[in-house]
Amino acid sequence: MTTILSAIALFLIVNLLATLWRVARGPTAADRMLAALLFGSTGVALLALLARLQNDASLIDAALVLALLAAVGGLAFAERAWREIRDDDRAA
Amino acid sequence: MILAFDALLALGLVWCAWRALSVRDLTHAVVQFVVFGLLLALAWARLAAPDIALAEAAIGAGLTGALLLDSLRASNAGAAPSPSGADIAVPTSNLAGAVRLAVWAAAVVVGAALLLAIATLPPPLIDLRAQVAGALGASGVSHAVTAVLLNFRGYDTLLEVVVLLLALLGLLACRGEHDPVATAADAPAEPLARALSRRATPVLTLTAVYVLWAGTTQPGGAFQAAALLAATAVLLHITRIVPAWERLGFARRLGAAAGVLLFLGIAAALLAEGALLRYPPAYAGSLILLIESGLTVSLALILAALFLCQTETQ
Amino acid sequence: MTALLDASSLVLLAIGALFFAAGTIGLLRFPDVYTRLHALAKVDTLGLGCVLLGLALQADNLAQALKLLLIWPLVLAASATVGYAIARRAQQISMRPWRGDDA
Amino acid sequence: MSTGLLYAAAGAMLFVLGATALILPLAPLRRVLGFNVMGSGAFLLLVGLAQRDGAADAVPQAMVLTGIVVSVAATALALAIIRRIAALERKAPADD
Repeated sequence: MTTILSAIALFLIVNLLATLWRVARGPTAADRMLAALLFGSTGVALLALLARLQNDASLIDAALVLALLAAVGGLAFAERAWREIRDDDRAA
Repeated sequence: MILAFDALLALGLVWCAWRALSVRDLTHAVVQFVVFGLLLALAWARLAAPDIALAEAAIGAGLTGALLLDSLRASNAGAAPSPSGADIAVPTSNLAGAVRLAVWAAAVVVGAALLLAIATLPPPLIDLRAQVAGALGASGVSHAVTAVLLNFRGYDTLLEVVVLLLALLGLLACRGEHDPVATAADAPAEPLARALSRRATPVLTLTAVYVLWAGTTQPGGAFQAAALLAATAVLLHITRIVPAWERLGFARRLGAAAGVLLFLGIAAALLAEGALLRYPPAYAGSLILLIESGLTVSLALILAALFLCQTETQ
Repeated sequence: MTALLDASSLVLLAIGALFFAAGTIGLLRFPDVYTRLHALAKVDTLGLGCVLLGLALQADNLAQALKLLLIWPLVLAASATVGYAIARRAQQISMRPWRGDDA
Repeated sequence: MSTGLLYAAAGAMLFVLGATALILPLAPLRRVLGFNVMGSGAFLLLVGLAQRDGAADAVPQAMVLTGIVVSVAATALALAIIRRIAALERKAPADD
């Protein structure tokens, strides 16, 4: 069981790192923010998975907190930060 | 398999930090930093530090990210960005280029030295874990991190809250007389978002109480609970249910200081008993819970004020 | 009984992971913000839901299982609201939806 | 290589990256990010090194917990200062 759970955790983190491509490419700020939101959901799943894997139930609390606050960043972005459409630069 | 997980996570951390510090666009940089915070919470989970993972989840997702995103409005406002909002400085002369090169060379040397030092570090001389485990029984709580925070090194925590109060004073001091606070007068908030934050508030508050209560026996405690409460205030503020704090009135100031005062009062009372912050074992558990409750209220107010008292730069 | 629980838990975890992958691919491949939002919603609803349900089946006690299952509706509400807010804001600042590759 | 050591190494690199961003002449907001990255690196280093033999250690964990809260307060203060500077610059744009 542990092996399978580790494999799923590994699979999810590969997913997570793949979304970094969208953060890097944009092109608009909203695209990057969507990737960050996906990061949040995957983070919740991973914390819950690690709770099982490491036998540490308090990580479920961390997942719960992350889930509760998932909206704050997204709403701060939509209500406060995102003002205009700009194709952000692609330069690294 | 889990080693591959750790390696990928560590690589992701370094990559996100590098991108956040090097990409040209500031919005991009901030989003990259928010992502970095989420990865960090996972790293703390892997390091068997659920207390920190909990705090990082609450602070990274609820406070730092929102603060930085909110500041972007200041940086991006107007067609011509102000000099302080201007983006990454491009080397304008050969000299500036040389300085950059020198700084980076120094960074590489320091980094290599640090890695070498880590690899060759001798084993520790003092075993703190055994000491903590040995004293845990008399600390009044069964969770080691809480025992360290509020009993073994209580004075550290006391002074740390004073530092937070100082940060709040500094923030209030650098508000100009005539700067309006963030009134968020522009577009009204989405009704759906308002409805969500109204319904989320009791759940968030309840979770904060649970996290505070849990702290005596398992990961949790005043810091995480306060971060949750402050994030609730931020959520309510973003959705324009709670207006910005134009001025920090007497009640809020008293609330922000109450935790320190309570902590100091108990410390002073214990001084009469013998030593600073050495709780009598019989009352230790109750005293710690009392201090933690006071700290939660004060820390939540301080952290919320750090967001809600920011001035509008529009 | 335990074997059955474990098996269904694994199936759910695998389905959840698949939805995560689908969402990630959607986020990477779809052409604009509106369509990418669509991909994101699948992850929050089905991906996370299946993973949490799968983990709840393996939980040590009922409280743990309920806590895991509590996370799901919270994320649902948050993701629906944030998705709506971002789409609305995109519309307000006149971001044009993708109409095909002719542009 | 233990988990603690791995994250300690990552923390060392984060520390160097953040410190470099703090030294270089960058936009103020970027320096705030650099400061935060530097702090996170120090925290990872602290806990990772203490746990390089694999077992959890409550003392550095407690210290880092307070450190995280202090660093968010420092970030808020820094952002307030940045906003103040921007406001002053808008009031007196002819000075430079």
